[in-house]
Amino acid sequence: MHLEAQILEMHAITNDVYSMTLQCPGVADSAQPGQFVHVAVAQPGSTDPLLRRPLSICDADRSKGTVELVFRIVGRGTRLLAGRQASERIDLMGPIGTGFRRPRPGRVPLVVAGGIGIAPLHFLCRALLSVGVSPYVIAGFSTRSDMILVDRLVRYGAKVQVITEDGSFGLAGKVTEYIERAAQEINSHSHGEVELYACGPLGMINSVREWCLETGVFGQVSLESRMACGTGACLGCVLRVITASGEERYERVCVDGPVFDVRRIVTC
Amino acid sequence: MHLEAQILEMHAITNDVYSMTLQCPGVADSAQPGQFVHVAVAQPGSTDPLLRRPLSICDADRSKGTVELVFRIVGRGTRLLAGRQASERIDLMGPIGTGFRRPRPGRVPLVVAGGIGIAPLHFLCRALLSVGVSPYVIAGFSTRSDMILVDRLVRYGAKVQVITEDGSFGLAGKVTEYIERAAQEINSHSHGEVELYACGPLGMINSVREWCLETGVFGQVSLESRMACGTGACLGCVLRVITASGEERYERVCVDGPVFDVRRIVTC
Amino acid sequence: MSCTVDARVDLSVDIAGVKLKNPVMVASGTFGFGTEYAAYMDVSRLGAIVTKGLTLQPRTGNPPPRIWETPAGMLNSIGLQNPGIDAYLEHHLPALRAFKVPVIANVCGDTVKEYAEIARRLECHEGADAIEVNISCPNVERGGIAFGSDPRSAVAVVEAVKRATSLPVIVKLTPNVTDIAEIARACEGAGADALSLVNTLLGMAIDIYRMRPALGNVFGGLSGPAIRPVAVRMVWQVREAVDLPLIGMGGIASFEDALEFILAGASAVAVGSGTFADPACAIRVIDGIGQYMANNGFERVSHMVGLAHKCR
Amino acid sequence: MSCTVDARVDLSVDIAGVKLKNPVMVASGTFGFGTEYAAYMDVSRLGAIVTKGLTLQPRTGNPPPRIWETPAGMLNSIGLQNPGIDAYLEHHLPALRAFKVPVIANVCGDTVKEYAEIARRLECHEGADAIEVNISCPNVERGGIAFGSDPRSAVAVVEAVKRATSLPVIVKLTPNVTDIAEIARACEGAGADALSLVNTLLGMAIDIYRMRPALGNVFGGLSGPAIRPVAVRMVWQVREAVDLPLIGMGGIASFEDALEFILAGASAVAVGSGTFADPACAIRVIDGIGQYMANNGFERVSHMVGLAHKCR
Ligand SMILES: Cc1cc2nc3c(=O)[nH]c(=O)nc-3n(C[C@H](O)[C@H](O)[C@H](O)COP(=O)(O)OP(=O)(O)OC[C@H]3O[C@@H](n4cnc5c(N)ncnc54)[C@H](O)[C@@H]3O)c2cc1C
Ligand SMILES: Cc1cc2nc3c(=O)[nH]c(=O)nc-3n(C[C@H](O)[C@H](O)[C@H](O)COP(=O)(O)OP(=O)(O)OC[C@H]3O[C@@H](n4cnc5c(N)ncnc54)[C@H](O)[C@@H]3O)c2cc1C
Ligand SMILES: Cc1cc2nc3c(=O)[nH]c(=O)nc-3n(C[C@H](O)[C@H](O)[C@H](O)COP(=O)(O)O)c2cc1C
Ligand SMILES: Cc1cc2nc3c(=O)[nH]c(=O)nc-3n(C[C@H](O)[C@H](O)[C@H](O)COP(=O)(O)O)c2cc1C
Ligand code: FES
Ligand code: FES
Repeated sequence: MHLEAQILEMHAITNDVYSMTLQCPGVADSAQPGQFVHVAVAQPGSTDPLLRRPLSICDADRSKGTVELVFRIVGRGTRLLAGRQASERIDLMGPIGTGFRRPRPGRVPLVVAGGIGIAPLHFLCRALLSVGVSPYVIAGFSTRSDMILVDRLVRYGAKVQVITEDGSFGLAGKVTEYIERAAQEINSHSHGEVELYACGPLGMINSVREWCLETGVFGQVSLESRMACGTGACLGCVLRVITASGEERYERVCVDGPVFDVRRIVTC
Repeated sequence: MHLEAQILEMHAITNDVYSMTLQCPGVADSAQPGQFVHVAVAQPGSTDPLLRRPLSICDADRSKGTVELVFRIVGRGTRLLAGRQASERIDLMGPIGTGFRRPRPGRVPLVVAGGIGIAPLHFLCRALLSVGVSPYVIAGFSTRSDMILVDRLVRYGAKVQVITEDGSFGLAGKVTEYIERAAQEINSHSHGEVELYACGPLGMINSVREWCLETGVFGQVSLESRMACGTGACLGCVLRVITASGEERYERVCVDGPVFDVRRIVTC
Repeated sequence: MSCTVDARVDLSVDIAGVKLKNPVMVASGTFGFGTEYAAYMDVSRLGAIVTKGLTLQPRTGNPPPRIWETPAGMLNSIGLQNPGIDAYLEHHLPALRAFKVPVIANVCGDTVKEYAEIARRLECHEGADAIEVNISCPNVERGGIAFGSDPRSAVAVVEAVKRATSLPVIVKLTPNVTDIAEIARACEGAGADALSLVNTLLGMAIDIYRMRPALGNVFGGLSGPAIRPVAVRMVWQVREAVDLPLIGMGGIASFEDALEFILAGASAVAVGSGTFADPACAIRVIDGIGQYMANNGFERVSHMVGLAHKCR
Repeated sequence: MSCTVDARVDLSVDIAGVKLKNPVMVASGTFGFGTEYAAYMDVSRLGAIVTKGLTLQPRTGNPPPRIWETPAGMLNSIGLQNPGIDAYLEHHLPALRAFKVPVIANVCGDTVKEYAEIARRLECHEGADAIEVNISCPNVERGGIAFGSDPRSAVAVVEAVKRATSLPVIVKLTPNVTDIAEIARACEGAGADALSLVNTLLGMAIDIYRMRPALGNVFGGLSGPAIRPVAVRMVWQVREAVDLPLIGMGGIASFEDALEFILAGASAVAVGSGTFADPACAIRVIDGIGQYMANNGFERVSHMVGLAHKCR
C-alpha cells in the first residue's frame, strides 16, 4: 500500500527518540509484528534526501486505524521526520516485510531488545499478550534516560527486566549477559521451552545468534540494512544467508526479512 | 552581513504572496531601497535546493530592527519559504546590491510597479516620504485579488493609481499604457520634472525603458537574474550593459545592480 | 489528472518497431521483474518494463553494503545479481507478461559470445519484445574495461547480438566516456535499432566514521536526480550525432524532468531511482506529459522530440 | 568550535612546496578575487585562495542565462569572464595579498603558448604562490576539444608551463574523460607538481516552458554536492595511479564531505559551490576537520590522507 497518512500525534519520548502516530487504517488492519513502513522524509519539491527510511511498526490499533512509529534521530532523514508536526501528512509505503512467526504452542517467548530495537518488539509483545501468550522481555539501554516503551509493556502485562550499561536502572551490563539467566528463569518457572525474539545493534544480534546456536533455542531476529526500494526490486538491502541445503546466497532484508531465523544468518 | 534572523511574523497577503517579517537589526540599520537579501531555502541537512533566493527588502524599520520581505510563490524555493513559521530562524545574507538613487532636488518620482515588483518600490516610497518627497505610484496587477501593498502606500501618503489588466479594480489595461498620462499629470500639477523608478516583469521593464529613452526622462529599474553567490564572485547573474563610453560589457545584477539606469541596459 | 487530458493528445510512441502506449518505461534494475511494485501502483499503465540485467548464468552479485545515499542521488553496487536467463524465462516471464505491457529484456555478458547466446535464447523463447544491451559491463577478455567505453568493443557486441536475434536491439550506453557521440555513432553503424542513455555514473563514497569505502564493492553506480544534467547533455549530443530513436533516462523524478529529455531528443524515457522515492513516479510522469501536451497543443509525442534543438 | 580543538592537532599541509595553515582552499571561479566574500566571512582563515580563471586577454564571457539550479547542484556557463592577466596583477592582486593567505592563480589559454605566457607573467610579477593550470579549456588549435581530455594535449600544456615558470604547477583535471588515471599519469610524467580534481561535469538543462536550453551557452559545468560521488571516485583512482599531492574538490559542503576526499587520497581540498549556499562553508569545514582529528586521534592531516585505501 502506498498512501499519505495524517500525523495524529507527534512527541519526543527522550532527548532523541520520537513517537509518531499516524491515521492509516489500511496499514493498521494488515500490519504484522516485525513488519515496517517505508517513509518519505524529504520536503515536497526537494530531491534530497532522495530515499525513504524504513521504520518498524511499533504499534497498530485496528479499531482506531492508527499506527505508531518510534524512531531515534541518527541522521538527516530521522531529523527531518522529527521536525514534522501533528496534522501534517506523511507519505508511506507498507506494511512491508516478513515479520515474526508466533511461537509454537506451549513455548515461552523470550524477547531481547537493544535500545531502539524495542520498537518492533513492542508490537510483537502486544500481539502475543492479546492472544494470551506472556512474553518475558529483557530490554537493554545505555542509561536510564534512554529507556523507552518499558512502562507500556509492563502496563500491558509483560514481564520486563531492564538492563542498563551503566547500571543506572535495573541490572547493570549488556543485555546479552542476561539471556542465559532469563532462559533458566523461564524454564524453572513455566517449564515451557524458550523461543527467542530479538532486535538491536549488530553486536547484540551476533551474541544472540551464538547463544541460540549453542543452546539450540529457536531464535528470530529483526535486522537492518540500507534500503532503496523496500519492495524487493532493487536487490540493494541484501544479507548473506545460508539455505536449508547448506548453500549460501543473498536475501533481501526488505521482503525476505527483516525477520530472519538466526540459523540462516551467515554474517550480519 | 551573514546571519540567522528570527521570523517574527509570517502571513499570506493573497493566494500566493506572503509577507515575512524578520528580526535583524543589522540589516534594518543599513538597508537602502532597492537592496535585497539572499535567503537560504533548503531545510537544514538537505542540499536541495542548493542555492539561495534573492528577495528585495520590502520594508525596514530601524527602530524595531525589523525587515519585511514580500514574495510570491513561483517555484520550489519560494514554496519552501512560504512554509516557514513565526519563531523559526532563517539564514540570510544582506543587505546586498546597489539600490535606487534618490531623485535630484525638485524632481518628482514616478514609481511604476508591476505585480510583485512593487516590493522594493514600497520600501523606496516609504523612504522618500520620510524625507518629504511625495512619489506618484502607478501599480499594475493582473486582477483585483492580486493587488498588494497599495493600501499601505496610500496610508503613508503616496498617491497611487491602480491598474488591473482585467479592469476589475482601478483603470483597465497595462501599467505601461498609463506612464505618459501619469507623467503629464505630474507636470501639470507640480511642474516638477519627473524621474522614473520601476520594477516588474521583463515586458514592462522594456516598455519603461523605451519610454524613458524617447522622452529623455531619467529612469532607474530594478532587475532580476538567476543568482548563485549574491556577492559578485561568481559572475553568474550578469546583464549586458552599455557603458558611458559606448562599449558593451557584462555587469553583475547582484552587486553592480539590481538597480540600473535604463540608459545602460542593452537587453534584459 | 489523466481524465482531464485533451482527447486529441496521443501519447503512443514506436521505438524500433515496439509500440508503446506512452513513452514512459521503468529502467533496468529498478523495477525487478515487474511484480515487486504491483502492490503499490498500476503496472499495466507503463509504456514498457525493462527487466533487471540478465546474464547467461545466475549471478550472486556483490557483497553488501550495496546502497549508499548521496545528495539527490544514490550509489548502488548490486553487481548484476540475477537468476540467469533460464530461470527468468521459466519463473519471471509469465507474471511479467500478465501485465500486458511490452517487455524489454536488459542483458549483459562477460564476453561477446555470452551476449549473443542470451539474445538467441530470448528470441526463441519469446522472452521479450526487444533487447536492451547493457554495454556498461566489464569486458572480461579485454582486462575488464567496460564494453561501452571503447567503440570497437561496443561494435563487436552489437554486431553479435544483431546476428543472434531478429528482435529490436536497443543499446544502452555508459556515460563514463570522453565522447558519447563517438560510441553512439559506432553502435548505429553496427546496426543498433535504438539507444538507451544513460547508465549510472561511476562513483564512490567513503564512510568517514569507519574510514573505508561505503560500498562493499568500493565503486558503485550513481543514479537519481543528481545526474540528470549530465544525462540530458548526452541525449542532446547523441541526438546531434545519430538518427536512431533514443530512450532517455537519468534522474527523472517528475514529468518536467522527462520533458527535458524529450525536448533534448529522446523519443521515450525511463524512470529509475525515481521509483524508489515514489512508487507512483512513472504514473505521475505519464499523466504530466499528457497534461503538458494538452496545455501546449502537442498532439503527438514525436512533435516534441528534440524540439529544443530547433529553438536555439 | 575551533577553540575546543586539541592543541596537538596540526592542520597545516604542504602542497608542492606551498605551505598552507590548513588544507581548505576555495575553488577557482567561486570566490572571485577574494574581496567579494570579505563582508561575510574571515577570508584570512582560509588555507589558500584560488583565483577565478585568468586568461592573457580580458574575456567578456558567455551570454546569459549563465546559472541554472539542478538537484543538489548547479550548472554554470560563465565562460571565463575575467579582466585578463595584466588587470589581475594591477587591480586585484594587492587586495588579495592583504589577506595574508597563499594565492593560487588559476590560468587558462586557447593555445599552449598562451598558457606559457600567462605563467611567465605571473612569476615575474610575483602574482601567485602557485599556478593552477585549468586544462578543461578548449584547445583552439585542435578543434576545440578540451586540453584535459587528451593526454598528449595535457602533456603539451604542462611541459610548456613548467618551462615558463619556477612556481609550483598544479594541474586541474577535467572529469569528462573515460580514464582519469591515464590523464593524471601523463601530467605527472610531464612534470606537474600536484593535481587538482575535479573541474565541473559537462551538463545541460532544458527550460521546458520556453522549450530551449536553459543556459545561453547550451552546455554548462555541473558542480555542487550532486557530483561529489564522481569526484571522490576520481581522487581515489588517481591516488592509486600517481604519487603527486592531490587537491580534492567537487561538492564539498561540510567537513564530512571534505574528509571523504582526504581519506580517498587528497592532501588538501577546495570548497566551490558550497560557498554559494553558505558563505561560511569553508570555515565550517576547517573547524570540523580539526574536531574530527581531535576526536579520532589524528595529529597531522597527512596521517589521514588516503587512509581508506588501507582499510579495505
Ligand atoms: C526494517 C527496518 C526497521 C527499522 N526500524 C526502525 C525503528 O523502528 N526505529 C528507528 O529509530 N530506526 C529504525 N530503523 C533504522 C532506520 O531506518 C535508520 O536509523 C534511518 O534510516 C536512518 O536515516 P537517517 O537519514 O536519519 O540517517 P543517515 O544519515 O542515513 O545515517 C546516519 C547513521 O545511521 C546509520 N543508518 C542509516 N540507515 C540505516 C539503516 N537502514 N540501517 C542501519 N543503519 C542505518 C548509518 O550508518 C549512519 O551511521 C529500521 C531499519 C530497518 C532496515
Ligand atoms: C534582486 C532580486 C530581488 C527579488 N525580489 C523579489 C521579491 O521581493 N519578491 C519576490 O517574490 N521575488 C523576488 N525576486 C524573484 C525571486 O528571487 C524568484 O522568484 C525566486 O528566486 C524563485 O525561486 P523558486 O525556487 O521559487 O523558483 P524556481 O523553481 O527557481 O523557478 C520558478 C520560476 O521562477 C523563475 N525564476 C527563478 N529564479 C528567478 C530569478 N532569480 N529571477 C527571475 N526569475 C526567476 C523561473 O524562471 C521559473 O519560471 C527577486 C529577484 C532578484 C534577482
Ligand atoms: C539499483 C539499480 C540497479 C540497476 N541495475 C541495472 C541493470 O541491471 N542493468 C542496466 O542496464 N542498468 C541498471 N541500472 C541503471 C538504471 O537502469 C538507469 O540507467 C540509471 O539508474 C539511471 O537512471 P535513474 O537516475 O533514473 O535511476 C540500475 C540502477 C539502479 C539504481
Ligand atoms: C561559477 C563557477 C565558476 C567556475 N570557474 C572556474 C574557473 O574559472 N576555472 C576553473 O578551473 N574552475 C572553475 N570552476 C570549477 C570549480 O573551481 C570547481 O572545480 C567545481 O565547481 C567543483 O567544485 P564544487 O562542486 O565544490 O563547486 C567554476 C565553478 C563554478 C561553479
Ligand atoms: S530495498 Fe530494494 S530489494 Fe530491499
Ligand atoms: S550572483 Fe554571483 S556574481 Fe551575482
